[in-house]
Amino acid sequence: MTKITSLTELKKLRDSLKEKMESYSLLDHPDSIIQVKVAMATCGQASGARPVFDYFKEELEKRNIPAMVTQTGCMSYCYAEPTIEVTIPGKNPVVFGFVNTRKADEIIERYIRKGELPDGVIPVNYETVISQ
Amino acid sequence: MKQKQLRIALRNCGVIDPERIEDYIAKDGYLALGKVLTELTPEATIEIIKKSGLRGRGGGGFPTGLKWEITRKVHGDQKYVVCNADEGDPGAFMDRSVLEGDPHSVLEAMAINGYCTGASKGLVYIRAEYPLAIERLKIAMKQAREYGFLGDQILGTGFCFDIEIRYGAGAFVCGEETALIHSMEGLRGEPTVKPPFPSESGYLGKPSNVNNVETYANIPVIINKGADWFASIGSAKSKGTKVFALAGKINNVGLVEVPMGTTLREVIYEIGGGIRDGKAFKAAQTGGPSGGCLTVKHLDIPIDYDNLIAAGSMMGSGGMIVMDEDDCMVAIAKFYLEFTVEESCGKCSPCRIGNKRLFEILEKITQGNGILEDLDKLKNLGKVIIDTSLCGLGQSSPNPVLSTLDNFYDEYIDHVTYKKCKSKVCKSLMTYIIDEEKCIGCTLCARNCPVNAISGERKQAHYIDPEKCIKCGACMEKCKFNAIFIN
Amino acid sequence: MELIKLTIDGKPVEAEKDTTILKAAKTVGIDIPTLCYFQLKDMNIENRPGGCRICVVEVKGRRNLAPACTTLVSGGMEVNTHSIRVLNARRTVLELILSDHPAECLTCAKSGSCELQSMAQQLGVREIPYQGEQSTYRKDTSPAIIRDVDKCIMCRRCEMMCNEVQTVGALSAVNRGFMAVVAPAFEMNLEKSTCTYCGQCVSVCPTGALTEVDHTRNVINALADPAKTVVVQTAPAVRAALGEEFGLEPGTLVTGKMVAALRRLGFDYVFDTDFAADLTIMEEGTELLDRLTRYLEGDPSVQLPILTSCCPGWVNFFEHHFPELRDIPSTAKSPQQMFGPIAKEYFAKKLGIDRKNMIVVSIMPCLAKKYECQRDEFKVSGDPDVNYSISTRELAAFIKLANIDFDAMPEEEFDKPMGESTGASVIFGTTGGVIEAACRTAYELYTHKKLAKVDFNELRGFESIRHATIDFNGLLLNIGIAHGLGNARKLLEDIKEGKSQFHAIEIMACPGGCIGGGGQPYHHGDSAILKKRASALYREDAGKPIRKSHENPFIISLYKEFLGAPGSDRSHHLLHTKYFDRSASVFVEE
Amino acid sequence: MAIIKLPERKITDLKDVCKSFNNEKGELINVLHKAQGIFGYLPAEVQEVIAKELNLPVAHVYGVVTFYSFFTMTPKGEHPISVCLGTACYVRGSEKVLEEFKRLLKIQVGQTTADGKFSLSCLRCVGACGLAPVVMVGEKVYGRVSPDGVKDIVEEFNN
Repeated sequence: MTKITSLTELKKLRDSLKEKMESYSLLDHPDSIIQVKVAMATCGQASGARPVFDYFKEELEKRNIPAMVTQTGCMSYCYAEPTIEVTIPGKNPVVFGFVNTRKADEIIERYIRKGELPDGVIPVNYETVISQ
Repeated sequence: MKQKQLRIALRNCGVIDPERIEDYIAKDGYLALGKVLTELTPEATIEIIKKSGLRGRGGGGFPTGLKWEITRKVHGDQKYVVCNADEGDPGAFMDRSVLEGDPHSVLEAMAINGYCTGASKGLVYIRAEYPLAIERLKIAMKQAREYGFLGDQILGTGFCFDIEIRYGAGAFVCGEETALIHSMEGLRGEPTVKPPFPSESGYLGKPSNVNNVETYANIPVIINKGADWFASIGSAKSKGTKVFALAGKINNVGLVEVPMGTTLREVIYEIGGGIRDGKAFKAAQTGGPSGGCLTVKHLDIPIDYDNLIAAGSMMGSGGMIVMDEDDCMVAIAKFYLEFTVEESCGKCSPCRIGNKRLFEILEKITQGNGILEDLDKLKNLGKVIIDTSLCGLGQSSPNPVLSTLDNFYDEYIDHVTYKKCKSKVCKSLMTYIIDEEKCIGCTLCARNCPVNAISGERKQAHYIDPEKCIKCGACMEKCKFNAIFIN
Repeated sequence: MELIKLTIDGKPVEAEKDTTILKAAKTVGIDIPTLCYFQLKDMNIENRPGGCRICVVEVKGRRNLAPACTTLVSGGMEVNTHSIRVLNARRTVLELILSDHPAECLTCAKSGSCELQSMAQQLGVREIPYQGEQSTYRKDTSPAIIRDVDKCIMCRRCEMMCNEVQTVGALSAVNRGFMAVVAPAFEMNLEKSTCTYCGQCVSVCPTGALTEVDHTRNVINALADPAKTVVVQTAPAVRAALGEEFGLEPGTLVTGKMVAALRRLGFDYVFDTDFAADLTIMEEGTELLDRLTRYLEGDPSVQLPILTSCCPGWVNFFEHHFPELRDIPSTAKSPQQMFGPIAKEYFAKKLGIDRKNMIVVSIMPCLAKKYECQRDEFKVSGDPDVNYSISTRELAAFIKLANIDFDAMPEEEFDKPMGESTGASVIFGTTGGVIEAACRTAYELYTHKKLAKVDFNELRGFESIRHATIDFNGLLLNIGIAHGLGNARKLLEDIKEGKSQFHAIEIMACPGGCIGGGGQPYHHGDSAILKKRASALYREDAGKPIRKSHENPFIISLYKEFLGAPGSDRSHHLLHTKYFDRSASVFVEE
Repeated sequence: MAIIKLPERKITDLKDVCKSFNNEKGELINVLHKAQGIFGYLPAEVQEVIAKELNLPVAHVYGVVTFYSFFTMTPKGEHPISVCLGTACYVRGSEKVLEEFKRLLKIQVGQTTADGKFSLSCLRCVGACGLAPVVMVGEKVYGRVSPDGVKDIVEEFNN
């Protein structure tokens, strides 16, 4: 890893990273891909986020669904842990609560494959500031 | 629909992978640091923070920019930037969430603070009870060093800054900044009289700027989006947003970040989804053991630093515990006092002994031995403890008692005069009674009573000897005819 | 200096910057009550944890009350020291402290000189409305000090003395909250800790939590035993302080009255430790000169500086903390322990009695002396050279117990021969005195010239570490003086690192020397009292016909008749000792 | 002073820990954390060694150890059970859960079972209030524990 030695360099890196990330969710972009984020803060892990994370990683690969499974911090729906967020290219992200491996299977089969919304969707109830 | 919540401090939590600095950079991470280092003087940066109106999120609400300015102005060969991550309020987990979800934002803000105050060293004082947060913080520090956001000659400028971690070891009082500093020095975490404030004489006697995690998490955004933007959010004297850890008898337990000035009603009903099991809202305790309770009559006051104090509570670090009709407020006050008694450092007499006496009086009341005079004692003692204690812990520890006395005096009277606990929490005040009409004399209750307090002939109504009964509730659970009730 | 204007109780006050409200108030005659606060001016000793909260005052514009002992004055401040709010808070705080304090005043060793008791009186506490659990701990008795920490009010004075002033580190605040208390590590017995028994914790404790082990009863029993000849010796510092216990001004010399009172108590012989101090000078001075001469001749086996050894707290200190330096102090016993063998091996024989039938009692300003006389090396077949050591305070209590009107006592003389002493020995009781006495003798023995001026003013004073150069007829002798073990530590560190420039160093464990000893009447933080005691000793010295130890006629005859010469075999056997490594051995591996 | 038996290897480890912090007094709390990691608890002997290495009075070390609830001088069980008594857990009934542990294991808070398997303690908020009441066994967090569920947790470690 090389050190960033100026603000310009930092901005350049930011732009390329941002572009790459955004490209995942662009419909018809060659890089577009299903994104699954698993909330893995203490609460999430305590209620079983780790096996859910592993399950998505293994199963999506097994079922030949090109996807990126990543961990993230607290989504703040503590009451509904484990929570995950699924982004299908071209669609708004969807948050699911109380996800166990059975639920994960349902999400893969019904939402990711067929685009049907199963139960357990948590409506997003906040706005997030965009930093610039 | 416009959402009630606005995430500034939590902007990256649940969004980015906290273990990947690239995710943070993609979200404009370290841009604010780059900006201040290359485009702004320390004074100009402090001016932005001052103008933004940001106040300390750890509880006290001291203007952050002013604190930075004081630290900057004090002469010192070595200064320190300290991050208070000793989140000790029971029921509060804002700081943990930020550190677990977005550790870089804190590191970036600390570096900015170092630039502003002239400090080259940062210290994060974090609870040892937060292993995951520690882990993620360590990863973040390593990555930040690799990218050159920490270390020597940051972003090609002459600014050098690095951060170390110090661990707490289970002492609530260490959230108080002078106690925290002593703890970082390897001493007992006892507070000392202020002044001198840490900004003048802090870690190792050097000027030290202490801010809490959430305060830092706001900094990069303020730099990026400007003071005016931040100051446009919130209420007249409290700017920006506040993160609350919403817990207790509420449907949607979770982290909530709302603009200052949002009402309790909005938080509880619109965001929190209302009270569990459709029960009635009774009180919300804010500020943890230092705070007080807000009741139905406070539901529509806008939540900010000043209004909470006016309502007899305080912002605290942001714990918000919701209670319903099943909670006994005397028992709640006793619960908090038990906590304070356990966590008092013991240095000053009003806190060391006074809180113990408060607790004992409350215990006496919940056991049904209270007298009216005890309520006056609670009040006088509470006021004296607030007035005379050395540090913030003692100066706020009687708040749960005084605030419940103010808002739920009737409940205290029930306990003291009528020896009744309507919420059926205080065991000593309960009597289990068998309804003669309903009892068929099956003897099941008598057979299950661990202390043989139930007598009666088969097929005849049974009787519970109140002298013997230990109020375990086993009989009531076993009775198939709902013949046993609590009076 | 910047002057700050404020008002206290409506009175305009001008105070220097960085002055506390407490001190500023004192300048206009307002005495704010304090409990944990403790100060010895001029010695840089101050305890202000701001913990007891008795001294709270109301400052206009401030949300809560401010502790006067730690709050600094600021411009325009309006302070009220006795508003209703303050009085109520102050009394409530005291009631709280009392609610966690055993109400044992009637039987407490500290009754009558307890600061908590006086505070309750002063604030008019008539009942303790807040009753509840009291924190209780194990009582701990050591050879010199009793810890009854149920009575501890967490003023932290002892902790400050033990750690910051004495750097002994035997005590620390332990536990927290309601169970917080000051204790040795693992709440072990003091005896097992690194405690030196200097007694400074006792001398500053405001309550009965730390007191001395009282040996008065043993003394009474000995006096009542017709088979025993009971001999008493009185240390120099006692006579300068004993009067305070009888309402006399600090610094009143009560030597004659004390002797008379001791006789009335029934002691068979009333002798003076001062005589033994003269003896100490002979032995220690000779040792110094011997070491010095050999050193100057280039003998590589000789180490300098030589350190005095008459203070048992100090001896305990280097045995615990600097055992590697234990060859450096003089091997001369302390005056108390020189007196013992002379009494039991010389005087008893003269009287024709067995040493076992002689009981030697010492009156000491010191608590470490209680331990010193119990050390094994100071016993012959189990019989201690000095049987009991009682403190100045115990003696006062004993005198009162025996219905003696102290004030009405005539001035009487010590018995002979061991009551004969010089001015040199009297000043042993204050810091700098031992080395001055040694210089008087060493100068004359070394130069064979008469001292033109007996007073060495350059060695006197209260500064914590002092040094002076004395001209021994061309030989410039560098003298160091430290009082308080923390100051001693600094000099020892220098010696350890080979940086010390001194030929000889006097060390006294207690601030001020023996006059500020752990067994003296409580000075309650008033350093003026210590100064008055010191000047009393210098006064007695100045008034003595003989002021140099080697001129003491009994000393001269004792050497002629019994000991031979200073440093002789018999002197070595009776008057010298050795030191031990008492540092904590940490562990034995499995 | 006390004659103490500690495994030599662990003592060496402990001294190395002190050295890794440059034997600095100010690092006492960090050293104690590591020492508790090595020994499982902080017996008097360990504190003596640390005091010596950091050149501190042992009373001071003990004063620090007894101040912080994280440090313990009694060995914990193989599976230390901590019941959260934070406010969120409290209002959701963690006291009853604690009572059930006491009943089932026949020990009080701060004690260890005779077989050394379990020890019981309380803690104040692990910050997982969404899962209240919370119980920790070692590093593992159990959420939404009911008194009935206590038996299962104990069983899990009993086999």
